[in-house]
Amino acid sequence: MIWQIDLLILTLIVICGFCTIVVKDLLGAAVIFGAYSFLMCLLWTEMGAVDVAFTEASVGAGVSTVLFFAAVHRTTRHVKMKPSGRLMGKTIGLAAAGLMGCVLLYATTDFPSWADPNSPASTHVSPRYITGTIPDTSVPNMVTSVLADYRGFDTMFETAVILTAGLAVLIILGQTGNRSPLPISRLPQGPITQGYDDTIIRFITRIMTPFLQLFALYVIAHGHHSPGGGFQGGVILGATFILMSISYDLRMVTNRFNERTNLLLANTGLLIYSGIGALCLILGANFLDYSALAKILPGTTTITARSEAMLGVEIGVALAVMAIVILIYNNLVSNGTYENGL
Amino acid sequence: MSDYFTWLGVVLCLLMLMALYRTVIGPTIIDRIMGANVIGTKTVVLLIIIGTIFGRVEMFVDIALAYAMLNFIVTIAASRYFTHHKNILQEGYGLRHRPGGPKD
Amino acid sequence: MYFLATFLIMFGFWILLSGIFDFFHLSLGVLASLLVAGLSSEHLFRNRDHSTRLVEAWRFLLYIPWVIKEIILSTLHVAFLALHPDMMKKIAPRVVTFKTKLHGTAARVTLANSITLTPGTITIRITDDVYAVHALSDKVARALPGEMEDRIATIFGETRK
Amino acid sequence: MLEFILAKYNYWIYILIMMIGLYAMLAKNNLIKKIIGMGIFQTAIIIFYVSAGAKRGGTIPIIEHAHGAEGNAVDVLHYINPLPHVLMLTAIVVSVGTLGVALALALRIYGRYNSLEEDEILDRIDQDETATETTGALPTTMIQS
Amino acid sequence: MINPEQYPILIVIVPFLSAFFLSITGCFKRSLCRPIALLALFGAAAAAVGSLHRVITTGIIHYRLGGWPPPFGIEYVIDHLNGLVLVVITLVALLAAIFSGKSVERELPGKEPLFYALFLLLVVGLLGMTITGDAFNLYVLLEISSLTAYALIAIGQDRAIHASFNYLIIGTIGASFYLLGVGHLYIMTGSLNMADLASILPQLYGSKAILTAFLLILIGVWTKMAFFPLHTWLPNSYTYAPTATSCLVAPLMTKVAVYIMIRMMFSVFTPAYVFHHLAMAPVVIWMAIAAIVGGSLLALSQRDFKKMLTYLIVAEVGYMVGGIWLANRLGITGAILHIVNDAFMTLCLFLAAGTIIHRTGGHHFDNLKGLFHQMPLTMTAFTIGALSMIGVPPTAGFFSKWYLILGSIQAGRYEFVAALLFSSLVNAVLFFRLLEISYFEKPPHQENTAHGPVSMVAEAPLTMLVPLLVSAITLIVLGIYSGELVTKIIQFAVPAGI
Amino acid sequence: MLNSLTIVLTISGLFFFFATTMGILRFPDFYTRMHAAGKGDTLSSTLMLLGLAIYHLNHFSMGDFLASVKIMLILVFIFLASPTATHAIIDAGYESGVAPWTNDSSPEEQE
Amino acid sequence: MTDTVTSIIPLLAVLVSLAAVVPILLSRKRPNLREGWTFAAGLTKLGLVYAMVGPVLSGKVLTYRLVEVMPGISVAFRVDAMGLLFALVASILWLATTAYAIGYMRGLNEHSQTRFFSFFAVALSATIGVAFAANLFTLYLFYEMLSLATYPLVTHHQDQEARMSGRKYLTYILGTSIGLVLPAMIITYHLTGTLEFSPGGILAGHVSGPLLTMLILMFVLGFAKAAIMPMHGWLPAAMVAPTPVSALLHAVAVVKVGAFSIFRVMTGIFGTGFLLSQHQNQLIIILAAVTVITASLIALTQDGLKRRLAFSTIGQLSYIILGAALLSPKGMLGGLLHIAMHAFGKITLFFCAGAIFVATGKKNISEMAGIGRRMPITMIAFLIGAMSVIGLPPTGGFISKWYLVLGTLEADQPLMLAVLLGSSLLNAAYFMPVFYRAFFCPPEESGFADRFNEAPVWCVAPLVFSSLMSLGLFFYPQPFFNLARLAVQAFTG
Repeated sequence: MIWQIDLLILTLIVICGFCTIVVKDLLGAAVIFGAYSFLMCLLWTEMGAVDVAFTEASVGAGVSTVLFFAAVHRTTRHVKMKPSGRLMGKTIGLAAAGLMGCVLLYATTDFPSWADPNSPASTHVSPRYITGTIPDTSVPNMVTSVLADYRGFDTMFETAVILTAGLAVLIILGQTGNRSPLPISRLPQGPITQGYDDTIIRFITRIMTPFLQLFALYVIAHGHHSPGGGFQGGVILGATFILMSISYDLRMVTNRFNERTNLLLANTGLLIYSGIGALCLILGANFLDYSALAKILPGTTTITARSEAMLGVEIGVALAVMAIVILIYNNLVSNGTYENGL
Repeated sequence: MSDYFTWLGVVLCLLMLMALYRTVIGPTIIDRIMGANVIGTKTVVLLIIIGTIFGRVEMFVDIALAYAMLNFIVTIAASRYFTHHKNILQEGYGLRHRPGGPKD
Repeated sequence: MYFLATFLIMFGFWILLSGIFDFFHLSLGVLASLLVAGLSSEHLFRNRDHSTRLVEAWRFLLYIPWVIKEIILSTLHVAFLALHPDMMKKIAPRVVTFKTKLHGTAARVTLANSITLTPGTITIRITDDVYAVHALSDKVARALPGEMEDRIATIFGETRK
Repeated sequence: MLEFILAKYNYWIYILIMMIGLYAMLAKNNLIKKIIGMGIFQTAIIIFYVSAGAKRGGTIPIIEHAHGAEGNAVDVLHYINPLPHVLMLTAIVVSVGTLGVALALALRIYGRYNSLEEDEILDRIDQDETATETTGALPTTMIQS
Repeated sequence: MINPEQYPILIVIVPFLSAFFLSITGCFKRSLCRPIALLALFGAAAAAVGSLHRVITTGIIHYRLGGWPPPFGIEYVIDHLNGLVLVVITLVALLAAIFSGKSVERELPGKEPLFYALFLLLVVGLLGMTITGDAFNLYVLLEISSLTAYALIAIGQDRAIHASFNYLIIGTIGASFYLLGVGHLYIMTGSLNMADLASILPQLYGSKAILTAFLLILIGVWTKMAFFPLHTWLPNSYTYAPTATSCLVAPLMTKVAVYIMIRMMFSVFTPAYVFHHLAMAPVVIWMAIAAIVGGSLLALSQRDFKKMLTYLIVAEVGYMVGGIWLANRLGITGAILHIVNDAFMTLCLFLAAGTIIHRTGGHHFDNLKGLFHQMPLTMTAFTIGALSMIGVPPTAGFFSKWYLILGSIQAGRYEFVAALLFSSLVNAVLFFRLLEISYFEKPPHQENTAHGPVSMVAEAPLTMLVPLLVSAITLIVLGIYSGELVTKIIQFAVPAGI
Repeated sequence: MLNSLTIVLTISGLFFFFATTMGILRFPDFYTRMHAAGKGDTLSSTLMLLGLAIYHLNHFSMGDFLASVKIMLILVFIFLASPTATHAIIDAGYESGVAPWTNDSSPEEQE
Repeated sequence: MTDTVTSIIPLLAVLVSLAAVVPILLSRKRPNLREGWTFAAGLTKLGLVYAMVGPVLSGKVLTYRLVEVMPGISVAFRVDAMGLLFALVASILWLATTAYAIGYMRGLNEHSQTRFFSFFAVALSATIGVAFAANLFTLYLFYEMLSLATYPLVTHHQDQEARMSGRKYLTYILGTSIGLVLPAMIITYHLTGTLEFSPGGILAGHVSGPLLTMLILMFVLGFAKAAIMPMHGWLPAAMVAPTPVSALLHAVAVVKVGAFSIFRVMTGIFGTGFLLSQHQNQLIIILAAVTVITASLIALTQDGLKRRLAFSTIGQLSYIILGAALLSPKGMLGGLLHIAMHAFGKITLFFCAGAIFVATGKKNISEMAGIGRRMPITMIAFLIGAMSVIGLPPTGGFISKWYLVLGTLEADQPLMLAVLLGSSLLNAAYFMPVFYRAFFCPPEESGFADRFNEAPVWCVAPLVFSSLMSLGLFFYPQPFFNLARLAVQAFTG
C-alpha cells in the first residue's frame, strides 16, 4: 500500500512484460522475464503479501527463470523474424485480447476501490482468519494457518500439482524402451567430466551452499512466525542443489539425488502430508482435522496440535517441492538424459 | 521518516527504470543479464526499504536474502549458458540486422 | 571433525537467523544443522590442512577494511568516469593477463573477487595460475597484481618462500 | 482524479498485462514465447487477486508479537486479508508446474521437429503425414508379431 | 474403522494416497503398480457408490475438511448430481484401468509406474472437481487433472506432443479464465464457498462484475469442455494420445467440465440469474447447435476413426450444453442423463478403438477392414456403442436424446431439435460407414500359409475385451434403467423451480 | 543521530546507485558497463543496507537487533555474490567471443 | 371392456428367438444342430403365440410390463387381436422360411450361415416385438431392432452390390425412423404425456390443423418399411439379399411391420374417430392409391423376377394402408386380413423365385421360358400365390380384397374402388406373362425343359405348404378373420 511505489513498479512491470514478448532472442526474453518476476515480487511485498512475494521470488523468479535457461540451453535462442501465415493467429490474438480487455475493464467499474478496507473481500470471510489464527491454531502467520489448516486441503493438492508436474516432466522427457527394473536407473556413472572449470564460481558456491541450505531449513521451520514455509524453503533448498549443478556439474547433484531418490522423496513428502490428514481420519476426526492429533502428540492441546501438525505438513511439502524442483531441472537441462547440464 | 523511505523507494524505482533500459534495449544478451542483475540488487535494497516502511523489517529480510541468493543463481545460470554455446551472439537480436556483424 | 565444525557453524548461523529461542525451535535448529552438516560438510571444508583455519579467518577479517577502502575508491573512480561528460576519452579498456603466485583455491578466489571489487578491474577468468583481467584504464592495468596479492598471500600463509 | 486512478490503477494494469500475455499465447509463433506469455498471463491474475486483498492501513498478515500472542483481540483492520495470498501461493505453484510441463513439451517438440516455430512445426507435421500417406504404409510399430 | 460419514473423503483420498504409494512401489517393483491402481480405483468406486446410496437415502452430504465450518474451510458436498457423476467417473476409470494394462505395456514400456501414478492423479483431479463445494479448490484440481492429461497425451505418437502443447496453452487459458472469474466473485463477495456465494449473489445480480465473472467462468469451462469454437485443441490431443490415456480422458474430461458448468450455473449463480436475469440462452443454444452441426460435419470429413470419434465428442458437448440452456426440467434432465450416457458411450467406443489399434496398429479407416470376422466381439461392442451414439433404443444414447428433444420442444427450440436429429443422422452415416468397411472389406493383414490365408489379427486379449464388453452391456442396461435413473436420482439433481 | 546517519548513508548509496546506472547507460560496451554495475552496486547496496540496519537500531530490541544482523548477513552475501556474478557475466561475454571495446578502433564496429 | 390380464407369455414369445441366438452361435460348427435350434425356437414361438389365440379370442388382452424406461414410458407388451394376427402370421411363416432357408442356403452352399440364422432369429424377435408392442416406444424399439438385424441379412453376399443396397436400405429405413418417426413420437409424447396405444387414440383433443397433418405425414412416411412412395426405393434394392431373406422381408417381417406400424399408429395413437372427425385420412388414401397404381405399373416393366415381386409388394402394402386409411370397419378388416393373406401369397411367390434360382440359377423372367415343364410343382405353387396376390378365388387374397372393396363402398370412396379394381387388373397383367412363358413358350436351350428338376425338398416343401395355406385360407379363414374382426371391433368401439 505504498501507492507511489505501486504505480512505478506496475509501470515497470508492464514495460518488462511488453518487452519480453517483443524481444527476438529467447535467452534475452528469459532474462527479461526473470527481471519481470523479480519486479513482481517487489510488487507483492509492497502490497503486503509477503508470503506471495517469497514464493514469487523463489518459485517465479528463481526457479522458473532457471528452467527457462535450461530449456533455451537445450533448444535454441533463435526466434524466427517473419513467420509465415501467422496473420490469422495475430488477428485472433488481438481480437481475443482486446475483447477480454474490454470485458474486464467493464467489470472494474463495479469493483471496490483498491485497498478499500470495507470491500467485501476484507469484510466477509477473511476477518475470521485474522482474528482466529491465534485462538484456533496458535500460529501468528495467518497465511500459514490458512494455507496449512483452514484451507489445508487446497495446499495438499497444490503440492500434488507440483508432484504431478514432476511426474509429467519425467514421463514426457524420460527415454522409452528402457527395460531395467526401474524407470530410473539411467544415471550415467563415472567421474565428473565437464570441461570448463570456473574456480571462482565453484569456490564461492561451495562455501555458500551449506549456509543457503540452512537458510532454507530455517525458512521451512519458521513459516509459522515469519513469511516462508514449506514451499519457499523447499524451493530454496532445491535451488541450492541447482546452484551446485550449475557451477559444478549435473552429476554433482545426481550422485546425491538421482531420479529414484527424488521420486521417493517427493512421494514421501506427499505421503507425509496426506498421511497426517489420514491419521486424523483414523483418529476419528475429519480428514486434515489436526486437532485430533492431540490424542497422540504428547504435551499438546487441540490448538497446539494444529500448529505442530502444520509444521509436519510443511516439512512434507518442502520435501516434495525440493525433490521435484531438482527433478524438473535435471530433466530439462539434460533433456532427460542426465548426461550433462548447464 | 516513513515518507523519507517512501521517496527513497521511489527514486530507487526510477533508477530501476533506467537500468531497465539496458535490460530491454540490450544490445547484447550480456547487457540484458547485467541489467537484470542490477535491477535485482536494487530490488534487495528496495525490499528492505519497504519492510522499513511497514515497520516489520524482520519479516522482510528473509525475503531479501532469498531474493539475493536467487538473483545470484539466475545470473550464474544465465552466464553459464555461454560456456556451452560459444559464438552464438549472431543469434541475438541486437546484432542481427547490423550490416557488418560483430567481429569475433 | 569437519562434520562437527560444520555443525557448529551452522548452528551458530541458525541462531542468528532464527530469533526464536524456545526449546522447540532450538531443537529444530539442531536437526537442521545436523542435516546440513550431513549433506554439505564436504563442501564447506575440502581436503586442506586445517590447522591454520582460525588464524586465516582472523587475518581475513583484518583484510576486509582494506578492501572496503579500495572498493570505495574504485567506485568513486568509476562513478567519476560514468558521470564525466567526456568519458570516452578517459577510459582505455583492455584485457591484461598475469601469473599469480598463489596456490590455494581460496586464496586465488579471494584475489579474483578482490580484483573484481577494486578499481577498474574485473577478473575475467582464472586458468591454472593465469589471471585474465579486464581493466578500465592503463593506470589500473599496470598496478596489477600489486599489493593485493601480497596481502592475500599473507592471509593464507602463502608468503613468498 | 488521483483518487480515481489510485482506486483502479492496479486493475487497469492487470488487464493490460493480461492482454499482453493472452496475445502472446495466442499469436506468438515461437513456443517458448507462448510459454512466457503464459507466465505473464498467470501473473496478471495474481496481481488481480493480491490487489483485491490489499487493505489501506493494514500491515502484513502476520500477527505482531506485541499483541495477539497474549490473547488480546486482534484488530481486523490492522491486517491485510490473508486469503488471496494463500490462493495465490497455490496459483504460483500451479503456474510453475505448468511451466515445467510446457518446457518439457517444448523440448520434446524441438527434439522431434528441430524447431520451436509453430509454422515450421506444422509444415513438418504435414510433411510427415503426406509421407506416410503416399507410401501407404501403416504404422507398423505396434502390429503384433 | 471408517464409518460411512467418511465416504466422501475416501472417494478422493484413496486414489490420491495410492498414487504416491504406487509411485514409491514402482521404484522397487514395477509389476505391483497396476494392481495397486486397480485396487485404489475399486476402493474409490465403492466409496462413490456408498456415497450415492447415502445421498439417495438420507439426502445431501456435507463434509467439512479439517473440521472447519464452510465459508472458512473447504467443504465437500455430495448431492444427487455429483453423486451420480462420481460413480460414473470411478466406474469409467476402473474400466479404463483394467483395459489399459496391455496397451500400456506395449506403448509405454518402462513407464508403467509413472503412467499409473498420473492416471490415478488424473482421476483424483476429476473426482475432486466433482465433489468439491469450493470454487477455488475446484481450480486446483482442475489443474491437477489438466497437467496429468497434458503429460498422458504427450507420450502418444506422431503429433501428440504438439497437440499436447496446444492443449496446454489453451487449457491454461481456460483454467486461468476460470480462476479470474472466481477472482471476480471473490472481489465482489469475499467468499469462495459455492453455497455461500449463492446466498450472497442475489443482492448483486445487477453487478457488471458478477456478469463478467459468470462470462469468464463460462468461457473457461467451455474451453475445458471443448465447446465448439473453443474445441480446436481436442481432436488432435485425443487422437494421438496413447490408447490407455484416450480411454480415460475422452470419456471423462469433457463430461466433468460440463458438470462444472452445471454446478456453476445452478449452485453458484442460481438458475434465476442465469436464465431470467441474463438473456443469453438463445445465443448459447445457437452455439450448441453450431457445435453439434460443426462437430458432426467435421467428423464426417475424417478418414481416421479415432479422430472421427473425437469430433463426435465435440458434437456431444453441444448436446449437453444446449440441453442445459434449454432451461427446462426435461432439457436439463436430458443433459445430465447424457453426461452419464455419453461417458459410457465414449468409453465403449474408445475402448473398442483402443482394442482395434492394439491389434491392427493404426487408427485409419483402412485398419478396420475385415475386422467383423477377425474381432467379432470387439466389433459387436463397437456396434453397440455406435448405436448408442446414433440413438437407437434400447441403448442409452436414445434416452438422453429423447429428453433433450422433448425439452427443446417444450422450450419451443425447434432448431435444436433439428440439430439433434441431424446429428443422429450424421452419426448413423458415420458409423455405418465404419461398420461397412469392417464388414465388407477384405482384411489387409493376411499371410498366406499352407492352409490358405491366415489372418494376423485376432480377438483382443481378455483384459481388454472384458471392460469393453462390460461397457457395451452397461450402455444397454443404462438405457433400460434410465427411467429408474431419472426418477431416483436425476430429477433431484435438477434445481427446484425449473 | 542515528536517523541522520541513516539519511547520510542512504543518500550516498543512492548517489552511487545513480552513478552506477549512468555508467551502465553510458559506457561503450558491456565490459566497461560491467565495471559500473559490479562495483557500484556492491558499494551502494552496502551503504544503503548499512543505513537501514542502523535505522533499525533506533529503538533497540532483540528483534530489531537481529533484523539488523540479518541485514548485515545480506551484506555479506552480496559481498560474496556480487563479484562472483560480475565475473560470471563478464566471463560469459568473453567466452562468447566478443572482443572488448578499445579506444584504438572506431566504436561503431564494436559492441 | 376387454379384460386385461398380465401374462409373461408375450415376453417369452418375443424372447424365444432372441434366446435361440446363443445356442445357434455356439453350435456354429454343427449345421444340423444349429438348424435344429432354429426349428425348436420356431416351434416354441408358434406354440406360445398360438397359446394366446384362445384367450384373445375370448376377449382378453394379455399385457406384460417389462421395465419403465422413462416416466410414463415403458417397454411393455400388450397382446390384442390385431397384434396376435400379425404375430401368428409371422411365426407360422418363420417356420416355413426356416425350412426353406435350410434348403436354399445348403443348396447354394452359402457362406456365413450361422450369422444368417442368428440374425434371422433376431429379426423374428423384433417382428413379434412390434406386433405385441403396447406402446409406440416399444414399437419403435423393435422397429429399429428389426432394421438393424436385417442389415446383415440384406448384405449377406458382402459384395459391392450388396454394399450399395445395404447403404440404400439403411439410409431409407434409419433415416426416416430417426428423422421422422422419432420426432413425431416425441411430439406426441410432448402433447399427450403418454405413448400407450389405446383403442380410441391418445391424440384426440391435443392436436389439430397443420400440426396434425404434419404428424400424420411424419408417421406414414416415417415408417418407411411400409414402402409408401416416395419411401419405397429401398425395397427393390434390397432384393440382392438371399431369397429366404427377401421372402421374409417382403412378405412377412419387414414390410408388414411397416404397414402394421402405420395401422397401429392410425388406430392406437390418432384414433379412428378422431381422424375421421378431422378429415385427415384423405391424404393417406391418396398416397396409398398413388402407390398402388404406380408400383403396379413399374412392376410391369421389370424383368428380374424378384424385382417384379418387389414392386408388387409395394403396391400390395399400400392396400393395407389404404384399408386402414379408409377408416371404415370393413376397410380395416380388409386391410388387416390382407396382412395375412398377402403374406402367404407373396411368400409363396418368393419361395418359388428362390427355388427357380436354386434349381436353375435363373433370375430374369425372360430366361424362364419353358420352366413350367421342368419345375411343375413350383410353378403351380407360383400360380396359386399369384392368384392370391391378384385376389382371385379360391385363394385367401380374394377375401381380403373383397373386404377392401366393401370398405371403399362403405367409406363412400368410389374412386378407390376403381383404383382397387384397376390395380387387380395390373396385377394380373404382370403375373400372367410369367405363366405364359413358363408353360407355353418353348425353352431357349434345348433340353432345358426335358428334365424334371425341382429344387431340393427343403425348398419345395415350404412353398407347397404356403401355397396350400393360401388356398386353405379361402375356405377356412376363421382364425385370422375372427382376430381381425375382433381388432376392428376394438378400434371402432
